[in-house]
Amino acid sequence: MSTSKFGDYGGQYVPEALMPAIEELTDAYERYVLNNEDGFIDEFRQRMRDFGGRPTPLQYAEQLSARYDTDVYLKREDLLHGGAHKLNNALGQVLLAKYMGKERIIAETGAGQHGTATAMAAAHLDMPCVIYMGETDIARQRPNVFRIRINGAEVNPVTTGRGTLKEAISETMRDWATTVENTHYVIGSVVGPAPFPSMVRDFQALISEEAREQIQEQAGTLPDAVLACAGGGSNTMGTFHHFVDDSAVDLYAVEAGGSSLSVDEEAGVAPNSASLSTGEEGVLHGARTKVLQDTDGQIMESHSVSAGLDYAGVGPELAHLVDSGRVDPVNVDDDVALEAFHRLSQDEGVIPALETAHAFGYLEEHHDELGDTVVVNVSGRGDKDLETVIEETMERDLSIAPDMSIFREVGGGAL
Amino acid sequence: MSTSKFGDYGGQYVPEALMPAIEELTDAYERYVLNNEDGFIDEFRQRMRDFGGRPTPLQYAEQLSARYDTDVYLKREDLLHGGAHKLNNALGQVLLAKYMGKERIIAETGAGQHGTATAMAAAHLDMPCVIYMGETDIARQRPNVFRIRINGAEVNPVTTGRGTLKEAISETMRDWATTVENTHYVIGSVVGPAPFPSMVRDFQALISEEAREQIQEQAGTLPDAVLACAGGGSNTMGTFHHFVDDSAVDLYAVEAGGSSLSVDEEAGVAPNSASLSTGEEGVLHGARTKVLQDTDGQIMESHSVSAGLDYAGVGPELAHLVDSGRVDPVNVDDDVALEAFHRLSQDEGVIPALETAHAFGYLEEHHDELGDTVVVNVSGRGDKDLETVIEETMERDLSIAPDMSIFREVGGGAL
Amino acid sequence: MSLEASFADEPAFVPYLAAGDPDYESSLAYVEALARGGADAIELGLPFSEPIAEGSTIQEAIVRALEAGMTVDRYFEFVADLDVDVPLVCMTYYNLIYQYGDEQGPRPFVRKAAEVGLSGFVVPDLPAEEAGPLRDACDEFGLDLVFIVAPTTEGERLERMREQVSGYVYVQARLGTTGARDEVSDYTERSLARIEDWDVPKAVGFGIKSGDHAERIVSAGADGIIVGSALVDIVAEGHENDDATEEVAQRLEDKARELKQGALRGAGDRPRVE
Amino acid sequence: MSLEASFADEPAFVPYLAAGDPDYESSLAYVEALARGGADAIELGLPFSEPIAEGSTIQEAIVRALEAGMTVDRYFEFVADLDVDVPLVCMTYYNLIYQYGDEQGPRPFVRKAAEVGLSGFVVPDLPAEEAGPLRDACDEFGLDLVFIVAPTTEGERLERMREQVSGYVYVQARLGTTGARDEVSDYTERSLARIEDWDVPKAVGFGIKSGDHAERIVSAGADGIIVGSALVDIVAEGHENDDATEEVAQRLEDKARELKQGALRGAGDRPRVE
Ligand SMILES: Cc1ncc(COP(=O)(O)O)c(C=O)c1O
Ligand SMILES: Cc1ncc(COP(=O)(O)O)c(C=O)c1O
Repeated sequence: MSTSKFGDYGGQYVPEALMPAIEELTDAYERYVLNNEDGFIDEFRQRMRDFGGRPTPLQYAEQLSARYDTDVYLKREDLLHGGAHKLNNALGQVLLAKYMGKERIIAETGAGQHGTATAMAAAHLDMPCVIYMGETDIARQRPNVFRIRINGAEVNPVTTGRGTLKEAISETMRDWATTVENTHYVIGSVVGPAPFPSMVRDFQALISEEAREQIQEQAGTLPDAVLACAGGGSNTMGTFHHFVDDSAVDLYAVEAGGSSLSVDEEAGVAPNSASLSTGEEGVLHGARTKVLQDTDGQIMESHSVSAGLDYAGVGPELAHLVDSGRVDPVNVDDDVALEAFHRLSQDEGVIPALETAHAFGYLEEHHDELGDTVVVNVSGRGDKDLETVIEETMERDLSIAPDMSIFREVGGGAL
Repeated sequence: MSTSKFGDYGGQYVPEALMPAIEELTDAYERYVLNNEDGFIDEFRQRMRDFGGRPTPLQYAEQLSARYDTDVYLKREDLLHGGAHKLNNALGQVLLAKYMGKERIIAETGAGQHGTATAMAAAHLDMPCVIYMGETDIARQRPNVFRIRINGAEVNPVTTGRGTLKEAISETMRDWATTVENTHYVIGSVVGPAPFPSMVRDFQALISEEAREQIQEQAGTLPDAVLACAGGGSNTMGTFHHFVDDSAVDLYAVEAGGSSLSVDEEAGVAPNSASLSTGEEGVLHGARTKVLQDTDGQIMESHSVSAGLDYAGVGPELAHLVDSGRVDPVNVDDDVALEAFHRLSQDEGVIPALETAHAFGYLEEHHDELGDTVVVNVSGRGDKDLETVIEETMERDLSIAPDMSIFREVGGGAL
Repeated sequence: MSLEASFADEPAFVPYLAAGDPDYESSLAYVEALARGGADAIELGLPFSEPIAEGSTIQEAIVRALEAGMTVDRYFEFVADLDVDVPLVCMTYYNLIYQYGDEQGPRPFVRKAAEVGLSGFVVPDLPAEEAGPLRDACDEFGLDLVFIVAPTTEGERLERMREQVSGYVYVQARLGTTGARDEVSDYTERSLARIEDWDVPKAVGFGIKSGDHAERIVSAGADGIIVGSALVDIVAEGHENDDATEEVAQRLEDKARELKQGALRGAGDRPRVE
Repeated sequence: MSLEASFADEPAFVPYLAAGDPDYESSLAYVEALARGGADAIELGLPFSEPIAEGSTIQEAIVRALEAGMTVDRYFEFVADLDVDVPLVCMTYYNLIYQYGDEQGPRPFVRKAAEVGLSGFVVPDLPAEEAGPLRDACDEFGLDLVFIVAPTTEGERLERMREQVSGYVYVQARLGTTGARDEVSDYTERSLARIEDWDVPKAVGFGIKSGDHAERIVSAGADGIIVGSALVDIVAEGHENDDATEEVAQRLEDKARELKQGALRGAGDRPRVE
């Protein structure tokens, strides 16, 4: 099927019990999403406008532009309801589930952003919703767990393994295998079996649809480069999609370099999440793609200071665009991302998600190679990352970071 | 001066040292804001669009509309950059300060929302910024203090008195009295000496300017009622302003009824912040207005579950509109606000600020008196209130609240 | 002995264990105990880090085995070290098969599997649509490729499996993942009816716990039963309680016998097809 | 004795204390000590909950007085209880004046103030533009209304104050709020020059700490000095250290004498205007 493969990547490597659901979804995707049957896409766009806050602005970044002597534009997905691009996908899928007559929504979440977006979309569309989340992540992502529960969704703690995203995905697939008949699984990025990678990309492509128009209106030209951070790759594909055919526009997928690009085979740990830059072809979570794995093919534990990039795979379409030379896979390490976080906050008054900060870290390091006009996707806001950033910043003693001794002065807490 | 009084309310009750600054500001207000000199208003609107995310949507609330058999529309100021209407004012004033040639920004903050918005605006416009905040508030509003610091602004802890908003306002006025020549004081609501109440209203009036157009486009009619919560009254005046001349549109300012409308004269405490409903004419922070005070004229300590409504005064124009019968002053207590918080989160997938929740509490209790079409301003998002809501909800054992035992199950924290 | 032959004379009992759970030596003993207990073929799990088709019982067995050092190479040694007389089926996920050796694709893995004496494969995340290369390699080295038919598998998909399946067909008795359940699922008979005319043996799995349960499944028409979680539970319990390996092995052997006897009873209840 | 008369013969020393700080009885003793030390008039603060024009020193004095139970009624009692021979000026914020009594506006407060023997008012948050009603009431009951001239006060605003001021004019020596500072502000001479031809006495305040400091201010042309924070500091320290009231009173008296002497020395340095 045309929407299921990207070169050799993609496919549907799932247990047989899920295949009918996948086929049903493929059919629904083609009818509603691709052919706007029953006005699905119209309703999706209208809800993204009224409930989600689209279009998001494309903002000229004055301080950064001056700093780099390059026109830098920010695509402000951080202003979307929920605080990240995640809602584009979550709302699209929950609405599709409604059109398909499903009665229940399940989703996995790691850092909690996708869980939050899905819970919001499900509340908005009045669908019961269960979010699977590793117990380790539950303990360290309290605010997002609160938000999910407050939106009325269940949080199902996953206690197997290390209790993080990988286990949560597996657990959600298990639920789905048992409940396929009435349940839709809202996957959180452009990963998983077909048609998820294409479908999630289409929902996220609102980003580049708007950005491409906005930049031409504001700058009078297409950009020389477009940057987006890449975890699973949904904000990335969403930001790139409508520029893919503009061959003069360079596309940079900025991955998490973590603390190092090297790998500890023995421990099964990659201290990064740079699947595009360093991963090998493999099969993970239903798709063939680039994967962080050991020589046996066991999936590595990935690492990044930003929880949302911390994933050992990546969307198959992105892997294909990298192999075909259309997308440049690049990465920056934790330190550079943290510095970029502070820089954007102080210079532009926009506190980015730590995921997003990676794209700005790359901008800082390579601005002179990017051309005259650059668009960077601000995939989310950083409110969720404040505690992490403070901790990680203090450990590193970064000079750019604001001093937090205010809390010592007033004796109000641990810092 | 025409912009300085609203009936008997308003005026400029400030120390002599501030009068020249107030006169300079009045002049700048008339030139730049009222007469768009040097294109000030054009630049303000453009920045509110590109940086702030305006226009914000007017969303038809399906579940609430069904529940109340009334068309309920949400004006989504929670989607504004920073998460509340506060940026309209903060950006307007910081930009004005720039036009005035000021080199430094100061502001007070209580819950931290106005401090955050001001810090963001100051970072965006590259102005040094100092936020005064009581030390008690610093300790209980950690995330907002983080945000302010991360945006590069100083936080100046106020240790006098009880270390809350009142003291922070006084302290900021003191700083201003010392530094008037190069400093602008960005006051956080439609309060303070003229021209602040008019100026802040004009910046916030973007809300009703948009909402009035949007409701006519979407509902084909003006609303029967417009609701907004009222602390100082800036989101209130912003939401009402362009409807004031539409005499068929009822305007409801929903105040915090706290735990009770009665007053403990002895302790100097009003367990509410319902200045419009129960306050008496008095002079506070530079203006004559309705004030919570004892018979001597000492200002009461106000109380509300929502920190942002917790203020003993209110904007003089709003006091005047109440006296003249144009605005209905109403209130709901803490319990009703908390329930409304959960209802909007679960039914619409919009987690409101606790301040905002008061307006929805009134809607729940009086929907059958409000007519067929109602606009409610969602003044901010509730991310900042999660911990408070959980605590207050557990104390009250509200049946509408989601159960948070998830944290007990995984043993991840205090709850 | 070929896989299909295991089903020839009487209903086959096909147990599953994860190789190396909870450690290499004990695991050898456990698998051998199952053979003694009457296994006609054994599905031997090669642990993969993301076992998306497994329920929590088997998932945890896989975690134990990985933590105890199981790798692909050790797995092949394990198979070579095993002293059993029944066909062994490698149950694993496609990525491990795909990555093995220098050559792209599944061929090196299958060659090696043939070398160490494995008889076939079950690969739960490899749908018939993607199975071509593995099928070809199996043909080249004379191994079987088992497919799982779910309660929801129908039409064209069923056809594609029928074309490729060999050894036996794994009939999933209910929706969901592996894991022992109390109720017999309603789907068994319907699923069996749907593939009635296939000429491979039909083994039913997912959720079989007891001899009685096995009896009912076989009397419903299955040519064999596949039992995983109920056996893994015994391994897990023994591990938790620090029980001696021989004791646990004995329990497994007893359980195997119970299940095999149940299957045999079930066969008595119905006319044999041949 | 009228306020203006206090400045007649020699440079006046006008101290400030918050009434009731840290408690009613001690505060009476402290105010009386200032009179003994040479005060020519006394600014007696009536504590208001939002003292926006005060620095932290006086703000904290106000908090102490309020916590010790000071109210408007107690303040009037306090004035009546005081055994001093110099004019007393009520320094407070407009809301307390405005709220007093049943009648709207400042009249009841002024009447009562006249009754208990106060001589005038300083109201830091009442600009000349809003002062009409209070000025009228003061005229009616024969009290003075002091205005504060800031370093930044000019032109039309200066004129409006000149029209309304009586008793003395309070010349704010520097920008900002009350509070003791080390440096003499640059603004004193310029501010005095600006109001040279006013016919009320000019008292300079904000930041005067010592006799030497007082001397310099007077030699720069002031008719009197106003000292607040430096005295409140003595009260605060005594309160913190739990010192006996008499001891603290003695310190205040000594400080008052030092300041008055400084002012007198300053007058010797320059030709008297009359
Ligand atoms: C703000 C933000 N950006 C980026 C990502 C990475 O996901 P993706 O690569 O699918 O956009 C996440 C994931 O949580 C996120 O929260
Ligand atoms: C979300 C929100 N709404 C309302 C208010 C109350 O302020 P105002 O009455 O000035 O709109 C605040 C103040 O912090 C706020 O944060």
